[in-house]
Amino acid sequence: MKVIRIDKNDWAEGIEKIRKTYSLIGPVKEKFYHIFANLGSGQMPDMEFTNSRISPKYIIYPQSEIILKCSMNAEEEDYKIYREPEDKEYKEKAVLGIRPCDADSLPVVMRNFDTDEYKDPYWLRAFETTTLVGLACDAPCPSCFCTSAGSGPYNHKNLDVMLIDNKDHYLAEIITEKGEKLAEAAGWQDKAEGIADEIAKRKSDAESKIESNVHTDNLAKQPLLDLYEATSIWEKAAFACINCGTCTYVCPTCWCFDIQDEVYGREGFRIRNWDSCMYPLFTLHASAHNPRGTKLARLRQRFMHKLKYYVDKYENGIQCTGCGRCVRLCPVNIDIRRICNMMNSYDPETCTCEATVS
Amino acid sequence: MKSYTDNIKEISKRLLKEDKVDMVIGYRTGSVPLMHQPFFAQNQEEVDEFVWDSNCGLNLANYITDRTERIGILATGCNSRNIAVHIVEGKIKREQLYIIGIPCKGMVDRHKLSAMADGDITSVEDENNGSITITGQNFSKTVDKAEVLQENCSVCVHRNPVIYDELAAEEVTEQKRDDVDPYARVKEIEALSPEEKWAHFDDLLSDCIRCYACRNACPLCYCPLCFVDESNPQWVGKSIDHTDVRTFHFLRAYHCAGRCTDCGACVRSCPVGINVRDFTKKLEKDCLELFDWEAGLNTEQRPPLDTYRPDDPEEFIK
Amino acid sequence: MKNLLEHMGIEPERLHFSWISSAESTKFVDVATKVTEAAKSLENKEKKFVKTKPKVA
Amino acid sequence: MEYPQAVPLKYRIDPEACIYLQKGKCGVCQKKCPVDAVDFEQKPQTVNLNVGSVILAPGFEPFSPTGLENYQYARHPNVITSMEFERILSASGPTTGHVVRPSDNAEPEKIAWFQCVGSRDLNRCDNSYCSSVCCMYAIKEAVIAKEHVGESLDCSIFFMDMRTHGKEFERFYESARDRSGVRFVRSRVHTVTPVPDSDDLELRYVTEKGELKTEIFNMLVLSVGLQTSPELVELAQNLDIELTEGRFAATDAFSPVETSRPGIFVSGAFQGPKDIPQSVVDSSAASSAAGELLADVRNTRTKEKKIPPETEVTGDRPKIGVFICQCGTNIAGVVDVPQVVEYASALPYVELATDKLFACSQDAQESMSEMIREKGLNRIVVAACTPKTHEPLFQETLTDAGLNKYLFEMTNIRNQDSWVHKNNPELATEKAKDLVRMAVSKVSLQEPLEELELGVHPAAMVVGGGIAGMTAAKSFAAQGYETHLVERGDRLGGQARNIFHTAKGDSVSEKLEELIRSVESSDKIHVHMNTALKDVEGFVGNFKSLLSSNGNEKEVEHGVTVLATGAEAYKPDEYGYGTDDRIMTSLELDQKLKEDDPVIKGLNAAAFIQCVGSREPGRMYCSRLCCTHSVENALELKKRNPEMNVYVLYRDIRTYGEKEYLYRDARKTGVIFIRYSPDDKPVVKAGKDKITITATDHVLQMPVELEVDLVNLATAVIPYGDEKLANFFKVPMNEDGFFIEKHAKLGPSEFSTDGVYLCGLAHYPKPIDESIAQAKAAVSRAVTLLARKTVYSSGTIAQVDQQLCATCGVCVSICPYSAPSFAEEGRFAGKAEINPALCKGCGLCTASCRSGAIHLKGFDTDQIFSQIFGIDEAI
Repeated sequence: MKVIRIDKNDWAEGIEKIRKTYSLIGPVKEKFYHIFANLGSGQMPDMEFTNSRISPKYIIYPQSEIILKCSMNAEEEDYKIYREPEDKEYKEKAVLGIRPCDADSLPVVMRNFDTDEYKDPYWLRAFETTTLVGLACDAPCPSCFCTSAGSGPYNHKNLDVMLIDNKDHYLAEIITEKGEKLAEAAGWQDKAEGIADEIAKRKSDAESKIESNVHTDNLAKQPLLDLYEATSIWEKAAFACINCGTCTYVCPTCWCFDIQDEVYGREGFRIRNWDSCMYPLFTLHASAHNPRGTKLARLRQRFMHKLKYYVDKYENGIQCTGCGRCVRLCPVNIDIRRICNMMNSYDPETCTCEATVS
Repeated sequence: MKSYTDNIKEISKRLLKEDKVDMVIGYRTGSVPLMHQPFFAQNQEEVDEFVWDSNCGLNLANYITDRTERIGILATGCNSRNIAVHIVEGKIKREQLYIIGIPCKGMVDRHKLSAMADGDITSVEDENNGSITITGQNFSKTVDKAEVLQENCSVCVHRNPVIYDELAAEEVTEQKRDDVDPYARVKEIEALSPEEKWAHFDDLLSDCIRCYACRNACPLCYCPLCFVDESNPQWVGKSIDHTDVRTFHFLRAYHCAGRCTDCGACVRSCPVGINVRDFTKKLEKDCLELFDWEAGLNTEQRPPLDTYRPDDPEEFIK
Repeated sequence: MKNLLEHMGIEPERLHFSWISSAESTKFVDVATKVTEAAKSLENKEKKFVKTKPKVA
Repeated sequence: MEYPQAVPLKYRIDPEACIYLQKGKCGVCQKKCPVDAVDFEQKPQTVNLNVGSVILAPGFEPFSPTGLENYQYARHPNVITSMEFERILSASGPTTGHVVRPSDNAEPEKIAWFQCVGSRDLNRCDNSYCSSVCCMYAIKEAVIAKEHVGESLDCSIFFMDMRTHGKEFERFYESARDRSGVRFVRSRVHTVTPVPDSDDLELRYVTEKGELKTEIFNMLVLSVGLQTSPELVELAQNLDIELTEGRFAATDAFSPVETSRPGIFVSGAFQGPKDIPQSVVDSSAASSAAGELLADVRNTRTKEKKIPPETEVTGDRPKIGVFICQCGTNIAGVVDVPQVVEYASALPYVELATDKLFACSQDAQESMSEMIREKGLNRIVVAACTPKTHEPLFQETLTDAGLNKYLFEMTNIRNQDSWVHKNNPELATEKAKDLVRMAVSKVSLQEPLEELELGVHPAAMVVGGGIAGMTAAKSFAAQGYETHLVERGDRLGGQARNIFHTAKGDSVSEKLEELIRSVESSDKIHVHMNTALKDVEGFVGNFKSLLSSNGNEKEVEHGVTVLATGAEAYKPDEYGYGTDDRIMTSLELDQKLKEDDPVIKGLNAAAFIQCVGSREPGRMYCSRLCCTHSVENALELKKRNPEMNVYVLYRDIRTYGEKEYLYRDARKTGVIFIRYSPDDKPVVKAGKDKITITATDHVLQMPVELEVDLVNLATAVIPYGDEKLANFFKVPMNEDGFFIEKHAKLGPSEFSTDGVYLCGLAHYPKPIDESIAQAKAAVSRAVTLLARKTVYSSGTIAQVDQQLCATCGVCVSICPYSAPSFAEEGRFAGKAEINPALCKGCGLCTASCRSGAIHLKGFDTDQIFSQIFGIDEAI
C-alpha cells in the first residue's frame, strides 16, 4: 500500500482537478449540522467535522430513487409501460471525507443488494462508480463504538483512499485501484515514506479514544428463541420507543425499502423509498393482518435483525458499524449498546441480563 | 433541582406501596447527555432510577394512550394539558390516573446546546441557580438556562400543571402574555409576503427525512392508521418529494389544531432539528384569537374544530 | 385551514369560501370567474402543491 | 308552460291565442311534435269526486297597477312590477339573470322600489290590508340586484312602514341597509314623470323632514300586493264560504284553517296575504285538520305496490347502462346527444348507451326497466337534469326492475351543462362526455346498499302545555294517536293565560278553558304536569324519554316529538319599568283589561311604547305580535273611555295582513301614533301625578311632551333557549335562542332531525292563530311518519371501520343527529359506531375523522376518487 503526502496547499488544487472527471460529494455544514452534499463549483469540503448527522448511505442508496418510469398519456407508445429512465446518470463520483465507520457499512449493505440470486443494478452501479476518499477519525464521539463493531477510526479496508489529517498536510493511504486513479487525477503523487509507525501510533491513539463498546462475543451462541422471548429486554425498551424511524433512517447499515408508484402529471414513476421496520405498515399484510403488530415486536425486530439474525445468517459480525448515530439521535434514548449488551449477556435460565453501557 | 427528583421518588414509592397505581411513568437518566428516557417503574427499585431535570423534554402523555392500568404519571403544564386532551378524547380515563404535577421551569434545547458545544457534549449539569454547564472532551461551558430553553418553554404561559392530584414542588410563577409574546415568531412569518412564506417553509422542511419522529413523539398522533400511511387512497406520496413532505407537515399540524399544547416534543425529537412548531403555533394562535381557546385547560370541553356553534367566526366566507 | 395555508405561503387568492345556494347560479359563475381570474393574475405562476416532476434521485 | 316550476311541467295550449282553435288553421305544433302529444280534440271534462273534505289553496293574484296612472306603469316601459323584476333576476328568466331595463336592455344604475302598491290603500284600490310580503321581497330584490350588477347599483326603497316581521328578516333588513347599502326612504312618492329625451323617470316626493325632492331613476319597480281574484270570490260564493273585508276566506283565530263551512279548509294566501313559510304551515295545518276529520277511514283507499325481488349483483362484472336524456331541446338543443351516446358506449363496462327524448317520461321509464332486465344491466347512469328532483324517480325504476336503487348515478348535463354553455355547443358536448365518463367510473364501483326497516312506535310526545302544545296534543289524539303532553309548570295554557283578546277580538280565556278541558278529558292524551325531561334516547320512530316529576321518574316511548316550549315576555329594565306601577308590560295591561280593572276607565291618557327589547342589537328580531297587540289594546282603551288620549310610540307599525284594519281603526278613533328612532328613544319620567314622556315628533321634527297616566311597554318575546332540551334532540338554536327549523321556507314546522317537530313561540314570536296553525302543521308532518308504521333508513349512511377508529370522539361531538356513539360491548367495545337509523348521510363525520375510519356508503373515497380521476383524463 502506497502512502502519499498531500500538502494542504495542494489540496484545493487537486480537488479542482478531479472535479473534471468526478462529481464531488463532501461534508458541508448546513444550519447546525454537517451533511454530505454535492460540492458546487469552487466549493470545498469542510474537513473539520466530527461526522455527518445523517449517514451518507444515501449517496449510493438514495432515500427516494426513481427506478422505472412510464408515460401516462394514452396516445404515447409507452403508455403505462415501465422502462428504466434514460436520463439516469452514473457519473463517476468521489466522496471526500467519508468516515471509516460509514464506509464499513457498505459491505454490510452489499450483502443485501449483491447476492447470488439477485443483484440490485441501481445500488451496484452507484457503488461501482463511487470512489471513497475516507478521513480517519481522530476525535471520535463519546457515543462511538466502532472498534467493537467490526470497524474502527482508522479502518481503511472499505475505503479507496484514506486521509489522515496531519496538521499542514494529509497523509493519504492509497488502498485500491480506484483510489490510485483518483490520486493520479488529482496530481497527488508526493510519496510519504517511513511513516508506517507513525500511522500505527495515530491509529492506536484514536482507537484508545473510543470509550464505549459493545459485547458481541456471545450473540451467535445465544439461542434465538430465548432472545426473542426475553421480555426483560424488550418490555422496558419498547415502552419508551415511539416507533419513529429515526434510528433506521440515520443508520448506515439499514437497507430496507418500499416501492411506490406515483403519477406526476402525465408521467408515472416507480420510486424506491427507504422503509423502516419501526413502522406499523412495514409488515402489514394485504389481509390486514400484521405479524409485527405491536411496538414491542417492531423494536425487537430491529435489534434481533441487526444483532442476531444477521449474525447468524452471514457469520460476519453484527449489522452495525458503531457510528453511534442512533444512540445520539433517538429521541427517547434507546441505546443499541445497552440492548446489545443485554442480548449478549442474557441468561435464559434466570431471564436476566446486564443492562450496562460501557 | 434535586428536590424535584427526591419528591418524585417519594411520591412514586408511596403510590406503589399503597397500591394506588400499577405503574408510575417518569424519566430515567439517559445513556447520553440531554436525553433522558421515558420510563415506567413498577417497584421501589425501579423508582430509584427516576430523575427530573431540564432534560425531560418528551411528552409523557404520549405513553398513556389507550392503557388500561392504573397509572401514576409526572405532568408539567403542557403534559398535563395533553393528559386533559387525552381524557376529553377518550384515550384514558381520569380515574385511571394519579397525576403528579410538576411545576416546570422549562426544558433545555438539545439542538441549541449541541450547536453551542465545541465537539460532543459528554455531560450536562443542571445547576439550581438557573445555569447549565455543558462539558465535552476539550471544553466546558456554563450558560444561562433561559438562553438555552426550548423555544416553546421560553414562551410558555402554562408552566404549572392544570390538572393534578398532587404537586411535587411548589408552583412556579407563570409568565404572562404581556411579558413574553408566545406568538412573536408566528408574527414574524405572518409579516412575510406569500413568496417569502413559501420559501421559508421550503427551507424549513428541506432537511426532513420523513422519519415521522415528530408525529410519533406527539401525544395527539394516536390514530391507528395515519393518513400518510394510507394506501387506498394514497393521500400523500411516500417519497421525500417536497410537495409530499409539506403536505404531511401541513396536514399533521391541522389535525392538531386546537389540541396542540405546544409541548415541543415534535421539535425535540426531530433528528434534523426542524422547527415543526412554525405550523402548530400558528394554529394555536388562530384558535386563541378566533375561538378564545387554549387546548387542554379542562377535561370537559372539546376543541373548537370538533364542534360547531352558530356563533363560530366565519369571516373567511366571502 | 385558510389561515394555515396562507401562513405557509399559499396566496389568499387561491382559496376562497362563499355561501352560494343552488338557486344562485349567477353568483356561482361570478365567484368562480373572479377566483379563477384572481388566481391567474397572481404574479407568481409557480404551481404550489402540484407535483410536476419528482424532485428525488 | 306557465312558469318553470309548474306542476306538472308540461306545455298546454292557450285556447284564446291558438289560431287553430280559433280559426281552424295552422296545427303546426301537432305536425312538429315527435311524440304526438298535441291533441286539439281535448274538451273540458267534468269529474265527480266523492271526498270527505276539501282544502282550498287557490293562491292569490298580484295586484295589477295598470290603473294607477301616477305611477306610469302602463305607459312607461321602465316601470315594472316586482313580479316582473323577479323574472329579470331569475337565471332562467328572459334576461338570464342580467339586470337590464326593458326600454333599452341597458344595465340600470339607479332603481327605485315603491312599496304598498295595491296594499294599505283605499283611495286608489280597495285593498286596505297589508300584503305582508312586499317589504321583505323588495329588500331581497334590491340586495340580489346589487349582487348581480355590483356595488355601484343604487337601490332605493320608498316605504311607509318597513315590515320585516318574519324570522331572520330584521337582520336581513339591517344588513341590506348597513352592509349591502340599500337606501330606505320613508316616503310615499306622489309624482312620477318620464324624463324627456331619455328612458329615465323623475320622482317627486317629500322627505321625512318635509322637504320636497326630485330625483331621477333609470327604472322603477312597483312592489305590488296580493289580492284574491274575482274568480276566487265567485268560487267562494259557490262554495258558500264567508269572506273577510279584504276578500280572503274568513277563519277563526282558534281554527285558523277552517272556513265557515265545515269540512272545507283553507291554506295559503287565500286565507290572508302571507309569505311562503306561513303558507307551508297553513297547508300542513289544513291537511292535519282534514286528517282529524278523516282519521277513521285512514288507509282505506290506498293500494300497495308490488316490488320484484332484488337481483344479487355482488361479485358480478359491472354491466352499465347509460341513458342520456335530450330533455326535449333543453339538452339536445345544445349538446350533440348522439355523439355523447357513441362516446358513452365505448366506455369501460358500458353494456348499453342510448338516448331518450324525455328520460323521465312514463314510456322511457318502462323501456329502461325492460332494458335492465333484458341486458342484465347491473349499474345505471342517467345523464339528464337535476338529481334533486329526478333521482328518486329513476331509483324507483331500478327498484321496479329488481335492481338495488343505489346501483345508480345521475349526472346533470342540463343545469350544469346545456343551460350554462348554451353559446358553446361543442364544449358543452365535450363536458357532457366528461360528466358521463365520471358518472360511469363512479357507478362501476357502486355497491348495493341496504335500507334498514324500523318500526314506529305509534305515540307522540309534546313538550310544552301552552296553546301550541295543547293544540298539537289534541290533534294527535283526534287522529288516533296516544300522546304524552309534558308540562314543566303546574298549569296548562302557557302565555295564552295572560292574553285578553285575539286580534279578531275573541276572548282568549274562554277558548283556552275549552281547549284545556278537552285535552284533560281526552283518553288518548296523558298529561304530565310538573314534569321535566331528564333524558332522551333513541331515534325517529323509537324515542325513549325519561320524565321526572317530583322525584319520580318514568320512561315513555314515543315515535315522534313535538317541541312547543314557548317563550316568555321580556322584563325590561328601561323606561322606568319596575319603579312605578303605572309603567307595565303588555301582558300586565291585558291582565288589567281582563279583570276589568276600574283604574282603566279613569285614565286620562295612556301611551304604548313599541319595540321594547326587540329590534335591538343583541336581539335583532321583530317580535311580530306587539304592534297588533298594542294597537288592539289602544282601541280597547278608547272603547272603554273614548275621551282618553292614547298614544303609540313606535318605530314601524307592523300590523301585517288584515291586522292593518286595526291600525286603520285606531287612527280613525283618534289614537295618536308618534314614530321614534332607535337612536332617539322616548324618555319616560314618572312624576307624582303624571308620567311624562318626551319624544321627538316625526312630523313636526320637534320634541313633544306627553303627560300620561299609564305606560304600556310592548316588550320582546324571548325564547327559553333551553340548550339541554336542544341537545336531547340534537336540534339547533339560532343566536337569539329560537329553534332552527329544517328549512326556513319549506320546512317551518319540523327539524332536520327526523321525528322531531316544532311549533309556537319556541320557533318565533307569533300570535295565537299562527301558533295554532303551526301546531297542527307540526302534527301533520309527524302523522305522515306515524301513519307509515315503518320507516326506512337511508342506504347512504356512514359506517365506521372500527379497526381504524382512534376513539377520539370527533364524530360523536360533531354529528348534528347523534348518530355516532361508542360501542358498549363486543370486539370493538369503545370504538365508534353509527346508528343507521339516525344517520342522515351528511358526511360530516366522514370528513372530520382524522384517522379515515369513517366511510360514507355510496360516496366512499374510491368512488369519489374514480370520479375525480375521471375528470383528470379531460385535462
